[in-house]
Amino acid sequence: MTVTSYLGAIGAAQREAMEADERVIIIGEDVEANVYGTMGGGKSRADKGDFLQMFGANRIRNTPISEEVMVGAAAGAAMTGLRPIVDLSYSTFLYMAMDQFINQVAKSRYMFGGQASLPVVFRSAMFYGLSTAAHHSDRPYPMFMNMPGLKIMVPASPTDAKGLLRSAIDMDDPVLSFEACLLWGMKEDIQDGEFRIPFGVARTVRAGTDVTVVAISTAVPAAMQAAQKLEADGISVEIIDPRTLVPFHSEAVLNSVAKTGRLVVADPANRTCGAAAEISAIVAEQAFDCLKAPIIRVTTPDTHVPFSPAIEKQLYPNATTIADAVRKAVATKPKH
Amino acid sequence: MTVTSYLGAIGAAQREAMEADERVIIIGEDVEANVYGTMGGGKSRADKGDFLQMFGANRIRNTPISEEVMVGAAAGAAMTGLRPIVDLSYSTFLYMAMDQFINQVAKSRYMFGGQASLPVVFRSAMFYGLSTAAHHSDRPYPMFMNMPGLKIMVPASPTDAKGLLRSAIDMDDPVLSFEACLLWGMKEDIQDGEFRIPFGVARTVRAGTDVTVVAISTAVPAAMQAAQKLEADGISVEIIDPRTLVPFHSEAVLNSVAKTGRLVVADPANRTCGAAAEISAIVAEQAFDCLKAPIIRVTTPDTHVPFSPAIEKQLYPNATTIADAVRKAVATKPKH
Amino acid sequence: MTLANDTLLEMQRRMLRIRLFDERASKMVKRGEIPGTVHTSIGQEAQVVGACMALAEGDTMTGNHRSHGHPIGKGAKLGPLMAELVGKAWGVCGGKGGSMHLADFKVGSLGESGIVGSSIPIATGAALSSKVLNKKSVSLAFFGDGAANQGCLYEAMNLSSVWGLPIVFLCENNQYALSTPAYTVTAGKIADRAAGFNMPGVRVEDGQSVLAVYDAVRTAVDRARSGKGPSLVEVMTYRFNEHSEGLRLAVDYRNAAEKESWLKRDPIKLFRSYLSENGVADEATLADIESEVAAEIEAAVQFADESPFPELSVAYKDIYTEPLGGSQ
Amino acid sequence: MTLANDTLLEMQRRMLRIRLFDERASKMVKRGEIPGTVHTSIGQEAQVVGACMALAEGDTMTGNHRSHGHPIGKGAKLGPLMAELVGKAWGVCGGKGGSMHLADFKVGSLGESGIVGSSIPIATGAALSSKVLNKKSVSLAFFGDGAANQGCLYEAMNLSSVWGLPIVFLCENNQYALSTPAYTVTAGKIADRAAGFNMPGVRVEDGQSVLAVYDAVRTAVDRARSGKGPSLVEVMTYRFNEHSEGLRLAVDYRNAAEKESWLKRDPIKLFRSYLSENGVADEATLADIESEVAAEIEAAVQFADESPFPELSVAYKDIYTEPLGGSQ
Ligand SMILES: Cc1ncc(C[n+]2csc(CCOP(=O)(O)OP(=O)(O)O)c2C)c(N)n1
Ligand SMILES: Cc1ncc(C[n+]2csc(CCOP(=O)(O)OP(=O)(O)O)c2C)c(N)n1
Ligand SMILES: [Mg+2]
Ligand SMILES: [Mg+2]
Repeated sequence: MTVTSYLGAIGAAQREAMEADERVIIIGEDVEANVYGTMGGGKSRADKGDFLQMFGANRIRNTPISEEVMVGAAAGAAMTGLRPIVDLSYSTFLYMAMDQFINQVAKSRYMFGGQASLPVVFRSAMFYGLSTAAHHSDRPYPMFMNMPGLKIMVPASPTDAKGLLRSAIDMDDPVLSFEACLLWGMKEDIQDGEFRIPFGVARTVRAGTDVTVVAISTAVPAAMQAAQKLEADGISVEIIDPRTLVPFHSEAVLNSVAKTGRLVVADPANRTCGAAAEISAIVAEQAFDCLKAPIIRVTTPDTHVPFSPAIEKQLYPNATTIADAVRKAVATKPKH
Repeated sequence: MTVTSYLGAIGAAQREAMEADERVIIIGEDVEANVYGTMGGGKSRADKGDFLQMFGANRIRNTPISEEVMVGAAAGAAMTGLRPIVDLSYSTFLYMAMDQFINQVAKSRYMFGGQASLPVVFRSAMFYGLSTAAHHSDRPYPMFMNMPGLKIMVPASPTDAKGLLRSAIDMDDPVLSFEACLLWGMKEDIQDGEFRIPFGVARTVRAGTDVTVVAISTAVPAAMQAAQKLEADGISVEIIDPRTLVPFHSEAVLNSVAKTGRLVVADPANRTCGAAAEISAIVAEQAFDCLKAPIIRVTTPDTHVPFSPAIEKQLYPNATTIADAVRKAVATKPKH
Repeated sequence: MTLANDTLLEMQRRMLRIRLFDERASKMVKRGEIPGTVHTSIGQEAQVVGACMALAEGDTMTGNHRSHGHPIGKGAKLGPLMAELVGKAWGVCGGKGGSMHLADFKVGSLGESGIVGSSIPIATGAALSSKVLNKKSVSLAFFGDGAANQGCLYEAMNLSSVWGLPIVFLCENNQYALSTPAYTVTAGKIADRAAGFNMPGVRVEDGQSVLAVYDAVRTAVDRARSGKGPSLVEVMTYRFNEHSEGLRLAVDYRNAAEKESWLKRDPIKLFRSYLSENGVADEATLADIESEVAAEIEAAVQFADESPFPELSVAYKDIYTEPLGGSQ
Repeated sequence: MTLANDTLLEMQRRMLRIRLFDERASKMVKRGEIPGTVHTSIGQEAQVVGACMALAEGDTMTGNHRSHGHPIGKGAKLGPLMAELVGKAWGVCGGKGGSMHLADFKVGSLGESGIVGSSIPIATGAALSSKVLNKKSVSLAFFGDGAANQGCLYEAMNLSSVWGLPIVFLCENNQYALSTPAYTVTAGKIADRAAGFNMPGVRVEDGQSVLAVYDAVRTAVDRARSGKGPSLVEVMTYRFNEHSEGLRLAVDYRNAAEKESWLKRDPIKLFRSYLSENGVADEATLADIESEVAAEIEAAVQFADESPFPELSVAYKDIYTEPLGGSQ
């Protein structure tokens, strides 16, 4: 076990995958200079672990600022023998390439009757809570969840970041990895060497009996904080981190709700048609009989992200808003 | 009252708006030649009602195939005094301009503290059920619902098509109009002359007492058919057409569910994070106490649209699948 | 370039395949046998075949909504293409792509795109694979004059140029994008845009000559294969049919005189004359090819007829490598 | 072009405003007084001001993440800009835009864009308005060498060209996009790309000279205003600071010699010499301007200090013209 940061875990997964398979390449803006810190080791090019030094310019490809062709070319390369990892830096730049994501990346295998295989990973960082305003602060995974053909990971810990990313790189389906900047510095002891965490298997972050909290990305640590507070009040919270949104481990959620009868979904994305809406709908359809209280969504409201820290931070789900929702859920007396 | 088709209603709303306000212009691919039939009257340029004849090339602007700049330029034009209507033909071409929709159209008013006003309408046709396969068959409104700043209309009748579109053109907010090709030929008697239908006001298409069906776009006529069948079996269905998804008239749905206790949502979009998920989540949160049965979503499954008619048509919500869902909802015995 | 007689005859054969395939498809649309939208390459066969024949086995290409000619030009089997058009299980895409979205990976056809311009980045990616893996293969992107106004083309040209990718950008300038005359929406000459991206740009004025197209594309392909990077080739041509089969527009955007003058420049007739005048083939040989191709088309139709329709379960297949677990 | 002395002095004044504003912003970042990311235009003042001064009142423009210089160059008040940088209610965008997204519609600044390239279509739309409504105004799009590889630029150039829109595409070529040297990701010369879109393309080699920039842009603006359509102007310049304030990269991608040689070509010092050598202003006048601008900056900071922070309710305002009804 080694203490590793979320960012370090991403770097490690990429490095190990590149070492294991020559077909893995990285393309992205400013990847050579390791601007975002996931392209290798140290502070200087000479340091051990710098990707450009290790893998060379043929496999570490600095691109022009041309997201549309970056994404499409990665898809075309994946269809013809490479296994690209595309670093799109901020998740809000993905829209530039939306046509490629939807009409090419997501649909090609299907539309061509299985002829195309797309082993490609698109990584991007969700920069919310950092005063970067609406053009940079984004949590766009719900839009992509609405489009079949894409797998989606939202790791909330260093272990998950490393294990899921490695699975993603090894997989023959296109994967979008949404990494939360607010977690970049999070550290924990993680398993040494290569390991993989399967897609579609949720993690029970904390067992509990009174309320199920499904928490996504940064909402996971916030839910943990909330659960600790609530424990003091005698409320036992079970926290489930789905880890991947597509595929989504609905059984894990349904089983938990079967036990607790109450559900709060904490999701930093926008509210309308968000991941929380989907999870709520699954439960309202498939576990209705177990429900003792309304399903409460704790999401970012349907606003853009304002620049001023005076008004930004309150918008996202946090320990207080999650705890309030849990208290509300518990306060509801079951009708039956 | 005049018998008017859905397509004719769209044309009429555009014509009346252009006559009323010089600042209204139309830009789009092949609008000069009236390829999609909403740019005026007859079969030949000489016919009365041809938009190019009536309004001239300064206001009817044929564009290159460049969706990104079309959408962005319309936004910029709207910010500086015009009131453009952009005809994007098929809704699946919107992704080409996704960055402009999200980062410019939706966010500019907010990010610039209210300085920007964007009176602009983006029209597109959803071509599903017509064997045009995954690149042309689309129902993308849920993605746009996830992004605040855009208003969204999904008219299911000629009257609504005309009235909502006219409201959209008159409005100072950006509107996306998703028009269903399968409804193009639908005809009904509609009010003569100019009229407007407000956004955010649902239409109770049919009153009923046992089950509420919220139906979107083509699901409205399908739900009507289902309701007629079900009536014979003694099941009384209330059908609500939200008409606009943003704003969404949640009170109308909540009030109906308060009465019926049962909800089926029929939505031709993809399932995950679709409009149906949102509607289900609103009700599961705000009308939980009224619910006597699980909320059932009838949606297109999370597939792309296959070309072959042998396997396409079954995928969308239809009278049978809606009726089945209603029967299932009614069959559930309330626990309390 | 001097080509072997076999190659010349193969050109004629492939042009004929496209012509007869598309003529048949057009008829089938009229009879209601093909659902959806069909765009034919009739009139543009020289441009398609000249380009495809300049490619080698192992080379890759992408195309657009005018989708039949490209795979046929690259040597795809006709039966699975025809079966695809009618939405049958034996279709090259299992009935899930249809006329606008053919693909035949066996011959390097990586997919046609119903979204105008959208497959250009895909072709660029195939060229990237070739370069990174040192495959020596070349990639070619077919797109129309209309598509030449999509921004992704210029992103692709720039990227290919700075990375020295083995790719040819092949603009099929048939002078119209649906109802829109190219000159009304296209600033300057498309071929001239190459210079700004540091690559050769040529225009083949006689795009009805399969040899003229072949020569220009072959030069670009050779350049790409030898590691010298991308080129842009613009081919002037004309579609003989309406934008799509059965489409009827209120406005006649192409005048009769123009149409007539182009109809006279039928690429297949022109090349037939060339072949006989230059002693490449006598009348009997040419007639044989014609009847062989006609028979191939019949066989393709029969193949399509015999094919079953896909099972409904197929609609849920190939979204991912394997079915998703969970609720999906 | 010969300019009045007042105009020349105004140029120097505006360049100084940008310099001192950005120097102050840089300090404030270090002190933790400005949240988020700040990109300065220090070193590029001639390019910014030369372009802005070539525009007239009523003209419009859009910009990018390097966002302060443009509105300042166009004459925006400094107080609301500074208040915006610190996220205050009196900020020009009410505290909702911040450093990367300034806009001041009063002076025709329609908004800077944190998304590289994304505001180019907006500027194109403003030019369309001008044309359709016969406003005679000109629109200018500022973007970097990095942005010049975004496809939407070429869509915008093509559309403006065929529609004859009054727009100037102004590429600020500071030779780097973040850590990426332009020559490694840019095929050919950016200015040369104009020809393929049937418009003039010029490169201002001495982008540190405010007059050289002014001349080139003025020519383009006059052309646009007289109905002759768009132009592309590429200006060679250099940013003196790191890509963004506080950014520290593992790799030193710009070598010391290069940096030093550019630092010697400080546009403000150069123009100061020009002004005194050509007798436009004596030392006292120049010093006065300098202290006036310094005082303006102090006043701007004070304005920002005095401003309250926005109320939380502001986060929910201006998503639409009025609050949505329903559940939202
Ligand atoms: C992104 C996109 N925009 C618009 C369309 C609608 N459309 C289909 S084909 C076509 C014209 C294409 O013209 P061109 O590229 O010249 O090809 P051609 O049909 O002439 O072969 C248009 C506008 C589309 N399919 N995709
Ligand atoms: C679409 C998009 N891609 C990437 C980025 C990240 N990014 C911000 S500034 C920048 C470099 C821009 O370079 P250039 O256009 O030359 O402007 P400069 O910073 O040199 O003024 C990059 C890559 C972004 N903001 N938007
Ligand atoms: Mg064409
Ligand atoms: Mg730059």
